[in-house]
Amino acid sequence: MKLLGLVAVIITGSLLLYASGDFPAWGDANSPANSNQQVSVRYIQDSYAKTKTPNEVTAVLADYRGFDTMFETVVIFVAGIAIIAILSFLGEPNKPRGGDIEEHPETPDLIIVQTCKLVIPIIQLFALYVVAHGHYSPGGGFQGGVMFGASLILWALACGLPAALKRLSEPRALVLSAIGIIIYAGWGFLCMLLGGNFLEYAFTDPLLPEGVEKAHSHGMLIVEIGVAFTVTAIMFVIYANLSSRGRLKGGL
Amino acid sequence: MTTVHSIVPLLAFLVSLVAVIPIVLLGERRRNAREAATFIAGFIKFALVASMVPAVLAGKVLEFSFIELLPGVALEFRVDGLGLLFALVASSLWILTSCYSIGYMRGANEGNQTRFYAFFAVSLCATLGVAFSGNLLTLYLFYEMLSLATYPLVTHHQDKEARSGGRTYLSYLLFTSIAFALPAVIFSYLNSGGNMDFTSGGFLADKVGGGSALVLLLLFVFGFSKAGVMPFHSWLPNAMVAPTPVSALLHAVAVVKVGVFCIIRAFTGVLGTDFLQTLDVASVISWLAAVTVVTSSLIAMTQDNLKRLLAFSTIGQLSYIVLGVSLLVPHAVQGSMLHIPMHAFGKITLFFCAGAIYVASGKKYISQLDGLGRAMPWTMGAFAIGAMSVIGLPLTGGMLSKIYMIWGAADAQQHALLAVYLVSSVLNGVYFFPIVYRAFFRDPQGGEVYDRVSEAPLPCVLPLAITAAGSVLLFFFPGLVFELTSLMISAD
Amino acid sequence: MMLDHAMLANLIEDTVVPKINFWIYIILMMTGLYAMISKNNLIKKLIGMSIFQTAIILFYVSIGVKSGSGIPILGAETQREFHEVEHHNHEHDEHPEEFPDVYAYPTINPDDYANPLPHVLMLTAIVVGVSTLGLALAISQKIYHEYGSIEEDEILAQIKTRSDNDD
Amino acid sequence: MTDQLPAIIVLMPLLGALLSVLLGMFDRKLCLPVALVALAITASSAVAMLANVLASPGQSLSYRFGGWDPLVGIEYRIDALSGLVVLAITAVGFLNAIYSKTRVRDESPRREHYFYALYLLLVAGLCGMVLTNDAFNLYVLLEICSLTSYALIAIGNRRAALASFNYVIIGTIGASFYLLGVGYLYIKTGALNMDGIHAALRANDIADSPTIKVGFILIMLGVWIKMALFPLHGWLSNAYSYAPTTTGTLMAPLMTKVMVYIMIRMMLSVFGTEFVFHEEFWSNGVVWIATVAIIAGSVLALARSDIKKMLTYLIVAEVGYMVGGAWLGNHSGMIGASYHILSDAAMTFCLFLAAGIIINRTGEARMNAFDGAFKKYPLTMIGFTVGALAMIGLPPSCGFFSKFYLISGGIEAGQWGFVVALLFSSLVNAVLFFRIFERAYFPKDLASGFEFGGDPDAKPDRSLDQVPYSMLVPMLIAAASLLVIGLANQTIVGWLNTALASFSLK
Repeated sequence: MKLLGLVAVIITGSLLLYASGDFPAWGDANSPANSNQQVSVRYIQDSYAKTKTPNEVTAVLADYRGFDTMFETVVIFVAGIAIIAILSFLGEPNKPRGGDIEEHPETPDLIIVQTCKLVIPIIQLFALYVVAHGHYSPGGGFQGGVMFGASLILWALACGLPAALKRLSEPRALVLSAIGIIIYAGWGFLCMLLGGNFLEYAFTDPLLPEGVEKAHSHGMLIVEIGVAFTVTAIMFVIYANLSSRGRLKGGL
Repeated sequence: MTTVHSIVPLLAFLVSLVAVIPIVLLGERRRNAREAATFIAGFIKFALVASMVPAVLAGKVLEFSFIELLPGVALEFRVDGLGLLFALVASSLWILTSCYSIGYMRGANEGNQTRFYAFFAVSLCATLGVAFSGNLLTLYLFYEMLSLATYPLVTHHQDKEARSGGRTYLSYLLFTSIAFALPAVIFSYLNSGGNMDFTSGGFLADKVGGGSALVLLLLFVFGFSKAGVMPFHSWLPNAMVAPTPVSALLHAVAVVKVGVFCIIRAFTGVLGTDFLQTLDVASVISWLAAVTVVTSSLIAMTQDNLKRLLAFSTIGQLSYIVLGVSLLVPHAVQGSMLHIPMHAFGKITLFFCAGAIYVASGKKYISQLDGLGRAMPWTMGAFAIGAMSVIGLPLTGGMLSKIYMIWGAADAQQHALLAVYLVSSVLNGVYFFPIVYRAFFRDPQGGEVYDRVSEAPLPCVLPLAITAAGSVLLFFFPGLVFELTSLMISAD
Repeated sequence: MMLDHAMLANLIEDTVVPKINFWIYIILMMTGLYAMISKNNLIKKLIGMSIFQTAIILFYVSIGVKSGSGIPILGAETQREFHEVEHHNHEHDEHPEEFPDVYAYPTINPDDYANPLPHVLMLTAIVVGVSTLGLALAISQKIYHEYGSIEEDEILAQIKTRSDNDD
Repeated sequence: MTDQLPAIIVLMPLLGALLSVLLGMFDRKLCLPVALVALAITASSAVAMLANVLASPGQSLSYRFGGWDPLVGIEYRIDALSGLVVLAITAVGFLNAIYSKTRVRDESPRREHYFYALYLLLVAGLCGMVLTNDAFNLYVLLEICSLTSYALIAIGNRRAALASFNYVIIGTIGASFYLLGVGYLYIKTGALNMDGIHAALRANDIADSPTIKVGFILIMLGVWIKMALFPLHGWLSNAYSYAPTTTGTLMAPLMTKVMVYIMIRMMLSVFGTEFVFHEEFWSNGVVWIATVAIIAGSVLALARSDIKKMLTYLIVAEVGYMVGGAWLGNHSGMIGASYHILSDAAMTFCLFLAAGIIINRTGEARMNAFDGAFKKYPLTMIGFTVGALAMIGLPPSCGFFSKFYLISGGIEAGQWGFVVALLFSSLVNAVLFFRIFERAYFPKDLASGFEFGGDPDAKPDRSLDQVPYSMLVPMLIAAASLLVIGLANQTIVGWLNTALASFSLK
């Protein structure tokens, strides 16, 4: 196996090195990728005029290539349900999962709990800001969602998994994640119903009458919120399942 | 020659396929009704085939094509003289074999009779498909269908012997058809510019060189190994594990004749005899066939199992046909075509007799037959007639075809091959006459007395008497057969 | 010798330095690939997988770099210019007599902003990487549950003895 | 609404997956109906879309997500080939969902809603991969398919976990190579839309640059890993044979075939024939690899006594057919490869369904499951026989015609090794399947045999093979489709011709 690995590495590596001699230098503004008038430059020059979103990354992510991003959210969702499907009932297919919290974990440390109680609201508030302000500064649904999920994970770390699951149980988390995708795909579907193509936000102008460009901006905000829902819920689900081998009790 | 669009070929083809449904539904519990269904289908089929005779004799070609399978190649039925002749033989003998099967299968108390009749019908359907196919692809399709449909028949007993026999049977037939015939089909298609329709001059005529033509011929002759040209012959003796009606109809008539029929088509319809004559490559095939003729006759002489002897005899007779057609001269080709019905009637008689002997006395070996002629005079009499026909003696149809083939060999200035015909006829006599002699003129071995043994049941004896009579009648009234084959020759 | 050193330095300067990003991604990627193929421990394989995927992310992101450019978010100044033009054009639509001209939007110099597309693509790749890793960890937990080990050779030995017993 | 069909085809399974998870929390019996409705809508949309494409021959439909220009947005592009492949995917997905009714309940109890959600997302991902015209979107959908299939395999029996883990590792390498290859194209062209890349390749005249060449190699390697081209096939056999029954029956017919489609798409639409077949040395080399794959797959299949494993090695051989056909570089070969995508999907589907029934009924995974099967399971064996004969390549099944085109292409290109390999694999398949037929036809104990001459009224219990209709009917439909695809091959090839006409193939 070691030899095979070495051979594969040498062959691939030399192939890649061979090609990299042909690459444009680092930071070359005139490389084809950076100077393609039809793609890259167009994003930079047009996106604000067309979507009223200063953050070009958000504009490309949620609007130009919004369809990709929807499936990105679906990837997260898949990971969540896949992990549950694999780990649930592992070895004990007939017992109910979680729920029966017979075991009483040690009482959590007072200082830790109180600190978490102080910190978590701030984390969550900042997470909401990151989601909402993704149009103007680095951020967006994924980043905000991960932060929000992290706050829940922090609570689980501090007080034990059951305590965190009381706040957000696994079924509710799944519903939340599904709602996130439904918001995203539903907004795209609404565009279809209003006569456009899927995710063609311009057609939602009648609902939010502030101009076609603003409709793009609003559409992006809505789908980012959907993304945040899904990411929050699934991050927590992944943690809950992996840390307890699918039993949803005990945990780390 | 005019082409007429007609649905009759399709109907004739479908009859036996449709008959499978009532056969399976009626099943073992209503076996009389089941066999009645077989009979009805047989008669309808024969009537449909026969109804095409006047039109074909009038110089018409009946055609029916439906789905286009490849560009320019449809699933196509096309009835010409040769195809009709073959179809007539197969469908008429199916009726007789059905009758014989009833006697044999019930007499020998065989199991799974419903399956037997069902697959028999399917096999006949495939045989007619081959006979009527209008292009090479359709021919190949039904050729493969026949291989598969006959497998359950060959292995009918489902015992160890049947399994190994069936294995040899299918592996030979499928191997050769996929490894040799399929490339030949594709090669023909590519070289003909997207056409596979059999034409009287051959659709590949003037389109390939001598080397390619020879390779194609070899691929066809070995690929259609149902014709049993050595070295791909040993499936046939192995297939004799089948119940005798199967051996009779399929391995004396349908399956093996499909093999030679395909080879005749390859010579006449694909490459064209005229074109081959300009190339001077067919003699390779002639010699292959000649070797098979002589070798198989010599092997037959050493056999004690009656059915195996008949199998080797069949291999030799099939190669007569291949040899005849590879001579490329009109008389020889016509002789080959004539030999299909002539040999069919003779050989099926012999098989029927072998089966009747087995049903009546349980005997399988030649050495046991001493004095049996006195107990079973009808059977052994028919056997004698069948043997005469296969040898090619006067008063039987076999003589006519053999004379044509010999005439052709003389035409073609192939004196060595002419000698092969003559020598092998002598050899045929050498292995057939002792049997007849034993049966009629020797006393039963070890003082065995045939007081319990009498003729086989009537359904067995009647068909063999009819086929024996047929062999004789073909000698006296060969008109129809001649006319149908002449159509093919004059068309050239 | 001095000359050789100079040549070597030149060589490095010419080939390696301008493409240092590509060299690093290749080294990282090959490290990951080697670990994925050769390591016996399943978790080590997964660590290799993460390195492997991260190397590709590095590669993509470094495509979009332009020397001298900033992050791809329009500055407040540019936004205001846009707004002014828009405001003016809006007035033009309402009162064409008073505002006869239609202003064009200011042209953005593409060299001022990094290429946004690789960032977008890599956001997706990161998400995929996280999901794959999570799923793979779940699968390795199942493997541990079934075999009591995460060493590949031990698991294979177990499978072998079990299937021997089956036969 | 008809112009929205491409989006609906991908969105319906997605919606179904969400509903399956949500409703499954209340009543898991609702999952299957939801899945069936979603897949039925998808399949009928696929039919309607194909009809739309065929209505304007020679033109492809374009669907722009978000209404953006294809170069900056994401575009779906549908021609006759992708329309047909999508139809095959959705039809297999729908039939297999019916088949899964009892299987999922028994094999993955209390997880049906997750199973169906993953199942539907896999179908959505496969459809999307075929439809998309964006190289990066293809990667995202490829990962959707990968993740769902890792999970669908991993919820199988205890051996499945390790098989799935290996698949994760190998699959990630494959997908990452693809991603890297796309990056190489992007660095030189700055575009992600397939047509955009192609146009930039031609306009900038950079086809000879090492980057593009290596990018091509990386993409091909990635795709080959994913389609299990020999010698990159190691993961396939265990993954498919230890997976739950209905996972195997969904993935075996579709995954490799879709990857072949992607390969053809990359070769024709992105790089273009002049680039791909420029160096005869390399394209011949690939044909030789395919030749080896065919022979190796056949021989390996012959050596297996486990039914499912045997079938999975046949897939390896069939992949060789398609890769070889596509790389022959002529029109017949390409037609053969693309027609074989459809016919092989149908054949593999039929065989896996029938084998699944037999394994399920007998509880045996090895060949002896087939002992006496003709008598015990006549209808199942009819389906299996049809599938096997198609695999061998007997007319008029679809297997014959795809082989016909491939062999024609091989002869035209003078690739005799490939032609011989095709014939050889036909023969091996014949041996392989007749070994099974023999078992199925002859009684287990040859000495005693079946009870002959016994009471003719004592019929075996033939309540349709004692198999639920939900398994039997899809299998028989699949078997019938083999003949339909075969007999209608002229029509299908005609459609494929319109799709391939725009690419300059010899």
